[in-house]
Amino acid sequence: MMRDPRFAVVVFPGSNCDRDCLHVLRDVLGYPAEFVWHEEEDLSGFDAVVLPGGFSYGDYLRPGAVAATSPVVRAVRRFAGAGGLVVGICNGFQVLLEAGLLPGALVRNRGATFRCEWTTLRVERADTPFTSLYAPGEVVRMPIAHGDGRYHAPPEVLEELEQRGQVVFRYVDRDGRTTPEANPNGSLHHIAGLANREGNVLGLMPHPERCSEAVLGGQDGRRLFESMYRWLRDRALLAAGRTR
Amino acid sequence: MTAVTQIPEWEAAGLRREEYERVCALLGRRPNPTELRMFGVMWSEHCAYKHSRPYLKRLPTAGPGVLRGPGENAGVVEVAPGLAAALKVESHNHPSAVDPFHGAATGVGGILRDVLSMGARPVALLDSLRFGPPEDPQSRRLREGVVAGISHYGNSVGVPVVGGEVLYEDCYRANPLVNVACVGLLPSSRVFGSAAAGPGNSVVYAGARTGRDGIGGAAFASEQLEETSAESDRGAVQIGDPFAGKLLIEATLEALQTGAVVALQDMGAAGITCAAAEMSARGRTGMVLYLDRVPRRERGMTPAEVLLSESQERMLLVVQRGREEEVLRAYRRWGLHAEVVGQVTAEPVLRAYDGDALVVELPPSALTDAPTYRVPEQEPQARRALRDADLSGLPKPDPAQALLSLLRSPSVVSKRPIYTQYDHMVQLRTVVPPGADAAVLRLLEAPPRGIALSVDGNGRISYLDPWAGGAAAVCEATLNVACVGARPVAVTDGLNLGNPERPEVAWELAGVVDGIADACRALGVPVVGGNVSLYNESEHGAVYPTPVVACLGVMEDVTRALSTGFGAAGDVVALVGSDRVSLGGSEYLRTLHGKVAGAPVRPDLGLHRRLLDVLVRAAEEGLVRSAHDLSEGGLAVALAEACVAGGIGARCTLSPELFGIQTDLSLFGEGPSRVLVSVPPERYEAFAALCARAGVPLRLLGYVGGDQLHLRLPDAEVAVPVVELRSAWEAYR
Amino acid sequence: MNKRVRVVVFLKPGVLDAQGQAVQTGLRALGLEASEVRVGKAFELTVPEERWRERVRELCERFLTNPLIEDYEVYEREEVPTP
Amino acid sequence: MNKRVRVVVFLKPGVLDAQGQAVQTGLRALGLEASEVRVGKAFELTVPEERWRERVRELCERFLTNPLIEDYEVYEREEVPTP
Ligand SMILES: Nc1ncnc2c1ncn2[C@@H]1O[C@H](COP(=O)(O)OP(=O)(O)O)[C@@H](O)[C@H]1O
Ligand SMILES: [Mg+2]
Repeated sequence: MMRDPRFAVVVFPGSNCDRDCLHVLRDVLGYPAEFVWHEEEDLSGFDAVVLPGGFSYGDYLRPGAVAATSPVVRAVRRFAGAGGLVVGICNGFQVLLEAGLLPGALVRNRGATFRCEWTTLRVERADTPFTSLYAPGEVVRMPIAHGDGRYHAPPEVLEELEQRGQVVFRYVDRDGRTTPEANPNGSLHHIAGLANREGNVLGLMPHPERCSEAVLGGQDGRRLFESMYRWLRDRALLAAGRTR
Repeated sequence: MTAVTQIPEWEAAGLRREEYERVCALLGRRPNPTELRMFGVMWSEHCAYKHSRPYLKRLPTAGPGVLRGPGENAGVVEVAPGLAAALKVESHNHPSAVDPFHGAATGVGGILRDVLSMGARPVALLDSLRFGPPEDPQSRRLREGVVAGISHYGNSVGVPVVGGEVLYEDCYRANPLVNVACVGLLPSSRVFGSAAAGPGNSVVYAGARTGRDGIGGAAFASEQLEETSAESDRGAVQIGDPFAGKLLIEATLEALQTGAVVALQDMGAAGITCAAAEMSARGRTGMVLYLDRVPRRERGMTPAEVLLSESQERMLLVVQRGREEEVLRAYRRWGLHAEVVGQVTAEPVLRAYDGDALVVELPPSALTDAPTYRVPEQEPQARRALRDADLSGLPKPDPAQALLSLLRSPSVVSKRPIYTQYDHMVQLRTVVPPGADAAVLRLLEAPPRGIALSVDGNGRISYLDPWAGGAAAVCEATLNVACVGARPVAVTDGLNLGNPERPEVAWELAGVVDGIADACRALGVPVVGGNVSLYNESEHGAVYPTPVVACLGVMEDVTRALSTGFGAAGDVVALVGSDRVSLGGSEYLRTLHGKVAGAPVRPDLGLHRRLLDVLVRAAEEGLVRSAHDLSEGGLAVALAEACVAGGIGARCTLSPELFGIQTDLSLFGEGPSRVLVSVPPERYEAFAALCARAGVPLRLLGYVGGDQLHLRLPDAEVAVPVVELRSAWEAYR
Repeated sequence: MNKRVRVVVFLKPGVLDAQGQAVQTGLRALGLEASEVRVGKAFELTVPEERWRERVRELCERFLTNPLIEDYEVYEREEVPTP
Repeated sequence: MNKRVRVVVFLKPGVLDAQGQAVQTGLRALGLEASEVRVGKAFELTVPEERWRERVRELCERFLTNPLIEDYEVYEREEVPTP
């Protein structure tokens, strides 16, 4: 018998979107999902890991810097290396960068203040495990809430990212154009979300869990989790078919 | 050479001579220096409400859903079967004046812990702010620091800031006001308290370590003035650690789950002293504390320093004997310090040991029962003259230009640049975000139910007529909540005034409290807690008496929340509620004529109650599409805001029969209990019938549509494109 | 001529240094040896050379630091020609 | 013996220094003259004296700074006896 894909939601002591992510996965979507404490070193039994938003260990040095040294992130590194799905949202994205699981850095927003507001994004890649339920080039709405979300990388890294198609979400206006006003934090190349080369690790600043229910003003984030679920199921089905 | 005069010890501790004598009489001996310092802080205005307590007795505090009224760390009211909300407001004015960033941040931390002390998980914050005009760079700097501080703490702990207000007046230049309200949720059956019960139970210290923070900020520091002058400066600023604050929330909620916690309180002003004294006084017990078990951050702290430190992010708990380990484990799991530091005793005496030495031995009630004072109240002559000022014959500016100036005025402009600095979405409850009349949060525990929150106050009105200002704050907060469709169920108030020893301030205090009390009584909305901040004065004088009221409302179905902006072309635009307006204390008078004068309208509380009812019913029955209360700037500004929020124009006529011919008054006059609504034409009849049954006046103004706000007045016509209104209203400075 | 200066600001001894604590914890987690970690701020800026010490003091005391809780030190960097 | 060192960190020249810009704006608003303002971080910490330069370099590159976006400088403060 095939079991449902299981999601781990990592809890750092300063995570504050951990409960929100669990709510969406478990209560809204009905997926098996559990918290995993930051001291945990074992992620076996899980098929996907969510690194939620918040301020992992206070983030007084650089966001995500201390978290990148934690036991659970060591486990996440192994998990990702073995092909597991990992999504880092907001602070989770910062952690992935600090941990070297994704290239580049997130620095203070242009304007130097925290910004919490809705943004519009263009889905650049609809062929990843995280975005298969979006249409390529689709413009979606998702909220951001961060002080350090300006994506920065050296020119050669940026070029490589673009060439390999690792940019998954970009800040755009309603019409899908990359205008300066549509870029809420000054991210280079308007980058809002990014995958690793293998495509199984995604980091994004916007919060899909905040837009997974109509009553909260939009549901465009929901398909991200649904895409992951579907991808994991399909993979499991294939594997089951092969072994039969 | 003049002789060096010795400061008497009681004065150094911050007490008056009579107070010192009273302490000696209560104890039957002289207090030792440590004890004296404890009295100095506990009997300060901040801790003891010496000048305000007699007035606060006038507030109505009971109501059907009230589970805890004032007297605990926060009020608690039922919001759904089995689910309760704790709410409280707190000021951090002086700390914010000294260090806007840390002052405001620690204000947030403090109010979160008050709500946590009831056993509630904090789910929302609101900030009510007052500064000098933004043209003044110092004032702007204060504002930026305060907003950054609130943002720093609130965002990090993951409690959304869902609303607030910012107003500007010269009187707040040197003395900004920073009031923060917090709401938390908890099961009705599991409301915690702070009464230390059960002799033999353990006293547990939990949270961050103790340093010399906050010591010397108060007058008692002068005891050792020579060695510690640098230290005493330092004591004026406390630094918050939101990460530790977050850990404290999670660990405390986890500790409460064990069932081993008997009582708890945060260590705020006067630190361990206040927590230990209040908890034992409430429990009619005593406590013994072993100070060397208190986790410390600094070496060489004296017993008095440990007892009086105001280090942030600390709680004191009473835990069942034998179950300490369960509680300590919860805190340690979250990386916090937790130690058993003493026991509850049957004998009502607070004893503190430093090693083997007994350094404090006091009845807790002596510390908590400070004397109260009544200062003769006296309205200043000049104030009456100001209120009676003749406002006829003012020059009449062009109405369109006046409207644009008002939209640009700092108190009216969009506060978006402020509230986007706050995470207002975390916890996934925010259904109506900041920007509307009130925020709406869904109750995930009781869908589709929700709560609505707003905080309001108008210092100008309170200055001219304290009673009207107190009542108006209640009216505005309740009306904002009703404008989104929620029924107001409780308020918490913050009173910010000058030096209460002056008869003029005593008069203001009496007036604002009476105004709040009368309004709450008439509306049937209890006051479940509050905060008083006095001595808000600088060399430039006192601030306007500034009562702020945070209101909590309940709505059956969050999907029925009304919007602020006009929704659809063809909808009927109408004004519902009172017809009484005045230019007294108005934004128009201030912005266009540079005056703070005249008599504000005193609310008709009966009408206000009926109006609240009409709005809630209309929302529940889906009769109106939008509602927006009239506040600063009156009808014209409310119309403009509804156009901008909806991105659509409107065409209205202010007929002379209904609005008179004095157009500045009808456009910009202010008065309580007035709401602008838009109603789908096919529902208008039903809505009108509802208003008529309730005896609430309804005035048809015109229709939604077009891309400009078009107003036909008896003597003029005004037409301003919505884009122009928007760019004025977004001119944040 | 203009003056380029650097200002280094630390919290006064005894004032809660949450950042320092956090960094210390992080270093420990990595097995790196360091103690008594303090975290402060640094600024670099250019001021007119005339009375530059005084100018920098004013900048520090009115804006860059809160003298109640912070100490600062000023370092000369170099002289830069006014453009 | 131990070594007390100070580390000063600034963003690399090509990385937008949003805080530096904000401070510059703030200073201007107060009528204070300063230009090319940059905002960075400072650390003070104690390490064992033996191979201290190497140790500090490791601290900086593995943890205190992000070498992708930040440059740092190390200053000796003083020697402190091991307790
Ligand atoms: N300091 C603040 N923090 C958060 N939200 C704010 C603040 N100031 C104003 N707001 C929000 O902006 C909107 C307009 O505020 P205000 O003009 O005071 O409304 P009203 O006059 O209806 O009370 C409200 O939604 C309010 O919550
Ligand atoms: Mg309103």
